[in-house]
Amino acid sequence: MDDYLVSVLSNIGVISFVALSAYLLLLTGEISFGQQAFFAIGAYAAGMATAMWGWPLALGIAWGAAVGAACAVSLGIPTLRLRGLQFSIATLAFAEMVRILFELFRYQVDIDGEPVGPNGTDGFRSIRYIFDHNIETFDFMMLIYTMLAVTLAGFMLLERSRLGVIFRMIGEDATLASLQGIAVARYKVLAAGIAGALAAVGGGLYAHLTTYVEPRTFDVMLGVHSLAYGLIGGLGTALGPLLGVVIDVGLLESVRLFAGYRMIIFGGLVALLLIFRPRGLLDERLVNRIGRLFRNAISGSTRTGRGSR
Amino acid sequence: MRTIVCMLVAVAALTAGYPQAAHGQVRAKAAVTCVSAGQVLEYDCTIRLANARSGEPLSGLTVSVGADMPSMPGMHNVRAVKATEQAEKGAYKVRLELEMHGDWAVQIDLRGAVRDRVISMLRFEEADVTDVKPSSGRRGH
Amino acid sequence: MLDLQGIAKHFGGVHAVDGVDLTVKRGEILGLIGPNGSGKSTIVNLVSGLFPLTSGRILFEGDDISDLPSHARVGLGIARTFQNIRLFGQLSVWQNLWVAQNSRQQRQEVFFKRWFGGSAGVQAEIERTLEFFDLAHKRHELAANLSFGEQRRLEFARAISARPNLLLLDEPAAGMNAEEVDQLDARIRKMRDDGFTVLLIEHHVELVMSVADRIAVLNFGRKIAEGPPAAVQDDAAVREAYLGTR
Amino acid sequence: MDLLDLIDAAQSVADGLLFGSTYALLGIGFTLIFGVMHKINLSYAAASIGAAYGSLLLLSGFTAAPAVIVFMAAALCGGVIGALVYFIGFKFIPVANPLATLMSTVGLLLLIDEIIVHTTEGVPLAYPALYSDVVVRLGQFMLRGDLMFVFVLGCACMVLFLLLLYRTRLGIATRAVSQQPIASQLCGISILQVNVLTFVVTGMLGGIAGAMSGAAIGMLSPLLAQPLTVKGLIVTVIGGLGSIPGAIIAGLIVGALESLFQFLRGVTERDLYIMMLLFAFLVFRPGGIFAKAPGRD
Repeated sequence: MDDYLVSVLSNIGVISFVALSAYLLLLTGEISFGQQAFFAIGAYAAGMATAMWGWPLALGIAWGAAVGAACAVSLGIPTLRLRGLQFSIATLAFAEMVRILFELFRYQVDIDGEPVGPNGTDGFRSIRYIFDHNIETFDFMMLIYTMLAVTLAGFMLLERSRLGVIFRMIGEDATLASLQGIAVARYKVLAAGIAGALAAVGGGLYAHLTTYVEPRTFDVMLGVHSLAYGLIGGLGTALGPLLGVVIDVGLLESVRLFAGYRMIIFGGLVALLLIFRPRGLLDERLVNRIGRLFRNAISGSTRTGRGSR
Repeated sequence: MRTIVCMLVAVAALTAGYPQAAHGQVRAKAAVTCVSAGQVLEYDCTIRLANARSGEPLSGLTVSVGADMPSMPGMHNVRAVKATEQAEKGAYKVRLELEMHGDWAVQIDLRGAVRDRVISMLRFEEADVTDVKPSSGRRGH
Repeated sequence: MLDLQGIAKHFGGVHAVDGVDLTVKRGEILGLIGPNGSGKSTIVNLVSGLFPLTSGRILFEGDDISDLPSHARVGLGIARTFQNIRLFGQLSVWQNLWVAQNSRQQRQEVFFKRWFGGSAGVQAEIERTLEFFDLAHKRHELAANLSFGEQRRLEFARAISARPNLLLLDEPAAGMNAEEVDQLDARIRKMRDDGFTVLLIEHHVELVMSVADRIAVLNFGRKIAEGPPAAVQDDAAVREAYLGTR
Repeated sequence: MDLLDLIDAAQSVADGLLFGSTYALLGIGFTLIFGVMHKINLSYAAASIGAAYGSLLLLSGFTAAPAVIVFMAAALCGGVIGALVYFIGFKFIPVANPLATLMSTVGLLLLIDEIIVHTTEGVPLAYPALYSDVVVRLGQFMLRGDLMFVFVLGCACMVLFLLLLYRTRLGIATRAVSQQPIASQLCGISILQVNVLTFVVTGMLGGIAGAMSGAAIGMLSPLLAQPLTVKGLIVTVIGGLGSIPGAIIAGLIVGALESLFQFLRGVTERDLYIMMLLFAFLVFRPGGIFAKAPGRD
């Protein structure tokens, strides 16, 4: 496989995690401009674990996810009681705080005669796990996609479960949900925690993919993009944000259809798409309609099956 | 509780099957100098590769050079270009076509006798290219 | 069963509810009527916990629930409907009913059944409710795609699904035609026979007079009359509130 | 801390206060749009910078246009961009979906920013600074002429704007729409007209703010859009969403504090403390400095 294709596909895979993370919060009706903070936390935590402490990759990423989830929960508890817009701005403030803290964060150890570790605005270089362990970029891409597939399967399960229904209820009308006996605050914190862990997994993978991270990688634009993916792709299913990522990173950026004008197209696309499909391309109605087609096909075939008996 | 146990088992299984670090591997370092190639946003870069520990030049490698903007992760992923080896030992030359001025992470992938990736942070401006100095804040007010 | 003791709710200078005592007995249908702005809906909102009381106490089965959050009150068995329909439009009819099923019985289900699809008992109960409200054929439809009448029935069905001890109906007949009101009348009677306790808030006086066991009348946030329908109908204060001073 | 340090600190507070008038103007813009539409227009600061760029474009034919003309051109461009933003990002988007408008304005933010990057190739442009050679000295203490000019201009704009809002028919209509949209429609106020005019007026205000920040910093860069958006949001939140006097005072406070933090702790930590201030306000006092008692619903 072409190196370039591998790198683009790896990017799509990694960004998908942040997009899914923002999507999960969108389901519960919260617009977070701060998911990039957990992406950053995951990247630094996982990078430190493998590059500085010599942990294995899986453990490093799991550790990153745990730290991300813990931070997300502790952010969620004071902020999730805020009303929509205020929550968005609070997450924005938090994410900027995290980014600036990483700009101030210096902690290096000596490995093989070279200082390794986060170094303020210079970032965190030589997270060389995949080179030290001779993992091919293609194999790493497969790892990313395996984890993405697991995550997607989790989302599919979530959509069919009571928890998914509860998230959607809270997203549509939190007051009404609480009048169905749902402890809204608890579920929102749960969603924030899962979303934080997801973004952190993406960050851990990203750090090992590029071998370096620096604080400005995690500025507001990353969070804004990840929100936009869900809105372009649609809020009806977890495939929506993935579609958004593919449209943006895959089509607009990599195919170079519009060369350097990609961001203009992207911005315009977001603005215009929302006029015609406010809940994205794959919205609930479309998903419901497709689901009905499937059901009809299945029930149709069983009916004919019965008839022939 | 059951979920936690399952997760621990999964993590343990994943860690067990992991490759061990191949120590004593050659690590590369690179010195990159770029000059404008006449056209706007086109730059000629010379890369001098050396063994990070012994400092002796690394020649005979397949070198491909890509670039990414750290401020927009995964967004401006410039297609990697093959660098051509020069007469000077350990020196490679490449022409980069970027999309905008600003800070780029030049990503040098080595294949062959040494497999490694070296990142070099450069600020590409209209007139010249400079190393990104440590802790250079990009904002005033 | 439900005991309101001198409850009051002030919004700034507006005394929406101003010291009301009211008791709903187990198994009865209590009708609550009054002119526009008399505080009926505010009482429902206070009982379901949408906003805190200014003063007074709310007792449910003898326990003070004044400070409980609304989801906990649902857990105790207080369910309600809304004057203007509120449904989860992006969820299917079935999903709307499924999560509303939050009774103690469901909490005892095993983990997997509880979170994925529900046990046979739960499914059967949802089917029964769907049949009762004539919604079975719309099971997989998104609630937003239903007609107005169907949405009203779904809202009602959802409130029933919680198997509430006390059901608060906030103007269920609003926007209904005569035929639909008759159906509603029949359903409310059926529910009383099934052992539900109902607090019915209604504008449609005929409906209230027909189904309620007792009626309380509010005006300007205060209770001005209470008693059997016939007695209330003849009450001078009530006539004055509705018709103005003669 | 000895006297010299104290004077330096006071100096930086004064500088910040003067520059804070820019934030105050941005805050007013955010607030007014929030008041009328109940939505945040995230593209506002980018549009302001865009307007400042636009003024350079408009005047590119003339060499050394006088300052007044530059600012008027910026206001003009701001008004035009404001109207465009309304039609693209607000007019046709369902009112019931607050998320959609938020994202559409983010889309516009990206759009405007990227158009600037493309037309200028990301190179910062010099912006005419005014009265930069004037310095008022009071012993050790001095006031920079360009910042004073910015401050005076900012105050003049605010006064004009408040007069417009409280003394003209348009202003009364705007306030009516923000408080009682349906009732004001019944009184014969055209919501479309009021909305468009609100965006034009706030756009002009933004254009001036953009030109002011360009003049105070001495250059324009597309990189300004993002920090200015964040500052505008901070000012709007700290001022209490929807309160115009709150926005003005918060703008000045944020400007002063920012400058003081920078003096005491450096650029990087300055932003950290500002963000912490915003976060603390949101968590402990979400209603802003002039929080009102919660009303009905």
